[in-house]
Amino acid sequence: MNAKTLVTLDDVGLSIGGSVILTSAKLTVAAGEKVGLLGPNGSGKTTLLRVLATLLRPTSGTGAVLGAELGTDEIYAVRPDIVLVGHLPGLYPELTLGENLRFVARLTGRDPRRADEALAAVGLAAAADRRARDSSKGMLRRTELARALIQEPRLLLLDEAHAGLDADAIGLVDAITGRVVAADGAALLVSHEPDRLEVDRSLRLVDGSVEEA
Amino acid sequence: MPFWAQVREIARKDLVIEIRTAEVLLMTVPFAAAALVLIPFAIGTDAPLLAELGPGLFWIVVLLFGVLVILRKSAVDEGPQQDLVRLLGIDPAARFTGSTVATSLLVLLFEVALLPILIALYNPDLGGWWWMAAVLPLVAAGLGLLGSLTGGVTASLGTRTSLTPLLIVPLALPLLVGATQAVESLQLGRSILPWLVLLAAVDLALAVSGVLAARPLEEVTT
Amino acid sequence: MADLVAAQVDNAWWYVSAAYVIILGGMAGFVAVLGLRIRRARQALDDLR
Amino acid sequence: MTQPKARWLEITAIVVVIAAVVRGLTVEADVTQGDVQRIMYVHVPAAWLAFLAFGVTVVGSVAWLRTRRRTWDRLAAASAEIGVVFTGLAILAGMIWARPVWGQFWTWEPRLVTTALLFFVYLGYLALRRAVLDPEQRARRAAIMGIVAFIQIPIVYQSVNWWRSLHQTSSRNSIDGPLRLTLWLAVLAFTFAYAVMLSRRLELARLEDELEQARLAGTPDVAGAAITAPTLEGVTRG
Repeated sequence: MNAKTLVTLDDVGLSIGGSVILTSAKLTVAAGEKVGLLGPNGSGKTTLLRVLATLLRPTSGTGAVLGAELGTDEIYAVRPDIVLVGHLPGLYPELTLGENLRFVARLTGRDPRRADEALAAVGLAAAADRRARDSSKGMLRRTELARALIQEPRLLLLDEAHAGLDADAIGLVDAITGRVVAADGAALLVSHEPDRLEVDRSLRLVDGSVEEA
Repeated sequence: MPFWAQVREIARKDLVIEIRTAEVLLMTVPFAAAALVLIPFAIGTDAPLLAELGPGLFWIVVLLFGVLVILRKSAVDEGPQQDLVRLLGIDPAARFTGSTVATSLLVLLFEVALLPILIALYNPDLGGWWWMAAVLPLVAAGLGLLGSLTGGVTASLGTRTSLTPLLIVPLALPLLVGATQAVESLQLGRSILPWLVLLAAVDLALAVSGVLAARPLEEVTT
Repeated sequence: MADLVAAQVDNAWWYVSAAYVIILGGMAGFVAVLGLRIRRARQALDDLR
Repeated sequence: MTQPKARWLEITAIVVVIAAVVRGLTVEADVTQGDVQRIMYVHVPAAWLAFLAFGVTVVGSVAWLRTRRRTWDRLAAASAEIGVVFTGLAILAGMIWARPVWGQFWTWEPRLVTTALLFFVYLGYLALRRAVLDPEQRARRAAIMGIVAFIQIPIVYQSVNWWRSLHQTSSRNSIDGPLRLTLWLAVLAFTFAYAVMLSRRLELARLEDELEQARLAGTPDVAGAAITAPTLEGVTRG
């Protein structure tokens, strides 16, 4: 594997509970790349992101993420370097936005004070003590982007990258993916609005396999 | 991050969430207390009888209603929160231990909250009551461990709330035996030690299986 | 003490046959049900092909 | 249909079981307990085979966690189901024996209580299996539960033992000579019966897996196939 290759999937198939999600996904992402992922509703984009996040084991084929072979115990070591922002917020509703981020910071060995900086950076300095359950969808989304600022991942996976974000926040997505890419990481963005994506190249997920768009 | 620091983070997160929803304190404790009030209506309100049965009833209420503490919402991460915790790279054993510590503390709180109600209503013999300081935590730890194990196995299943009690209750028998016999030996003036050893042995066996099962348990919902 | 009671049981054979019937019948019944389920599964498989 | 090997196994099992039953019913009566003792020749082996079956479930569970091969999960499941059947039968036979000997169907005797609890533990195990649809997930959850349950068994047993004990310590001590031989023959017969059940249950599991796969192969429903581009043309206006 090329040293600068962060993600490879080779003929990865995946079925869950009898339904086939991926048939033979082939994919390579190099360091410094910003890749868009397109595809119709229900085509398995979210599932593909979870495979890349090492959360789902492929049922066939092989793949490696950040040098860790999928389906082996190597994945545990690279997980802290991956940030997945799903379309449901990975936040505890009963905790405040600040507490949620401090939880992440402490567990990944970052300084918890960075939580406040990151919240300020995404324009939520005044909302740090607000419970996640009382926050709007856009605020939750911004908080999750703040999580990427704290963790500084080598692989950033954004599902529905622009969903629920206003014009300011869309600029934020570009800024944060830009930071990841500049630090020799890679970003994968799922979107329904290809023209809003500022990416190096786009992939399309059709019939369980990946094509260049 | 060191193992025990991770454990502390997870346990603290669980407890903060639990304090804010107050599920155990405001719902489960009153429910169990109501059961303690109701039982004499079924078995009679004869004072010596109640004093004799009291301790046994206490433990059976702790076991059966304690299942509700185990099943509380903050006990298992599901969906995006689970993805988050897994991606933070936490040692699965630390996660298991952390949520077990939280559950055990809540079961202990539950026991301590019920104890005065039992004493007031049933007027049991309080000889050697200080031994409770050892018995209550040992039982709480056992139930917490059993809860994390079975709760992990049934995570995100539709039938979780009915399946988990079925898995817990038969396996909780040694805890029930240890707790009730400890109290009884106190009253009969016998040694309580064998029963404490039994409770500790149960806790140890469950802890070992939990730590060994932690990694496969974590992959359960993928 | 239990054994003294047992020695005086006069309808012992009734209990013995009940136990044998239940255990042997239970095992045979289980095997038969398995056979039935196997046959049904085979049939379903043939129908699919 | 049945493979010749399985056929031979079944014939042998039937022969041995018949031999054991005949021997159990005709051997001289026990000195102290009389004819009721004959129930032991089916009750004890049923209980032993239940333990053996649950032991095989643990082996299957551990092996699945190590190799992730479907066969091991099928072995664990099949053996647990048979174990539950044997446990239920052993309890029933034990109760029938207890009625004349102890004067009641149920006593709070350690081995009885432990066996009854085992019955519920493995009912829970089977319920857990039924509750999970995805085979991989089912295998994983069941494997963990199978191991945890088995680790708990000796503790459950020991705790009930401490709690109260009025059972004869071991049935083997009270019988000797021809009676003991009868018991061993019965154990052998039940082991053959277990082997027959296991091979049938495994065959069924294999067929069910095949069936599941055949159904999937019939409809290659890749994700997204259920959704097509929306068209409003077919929609009539009211």
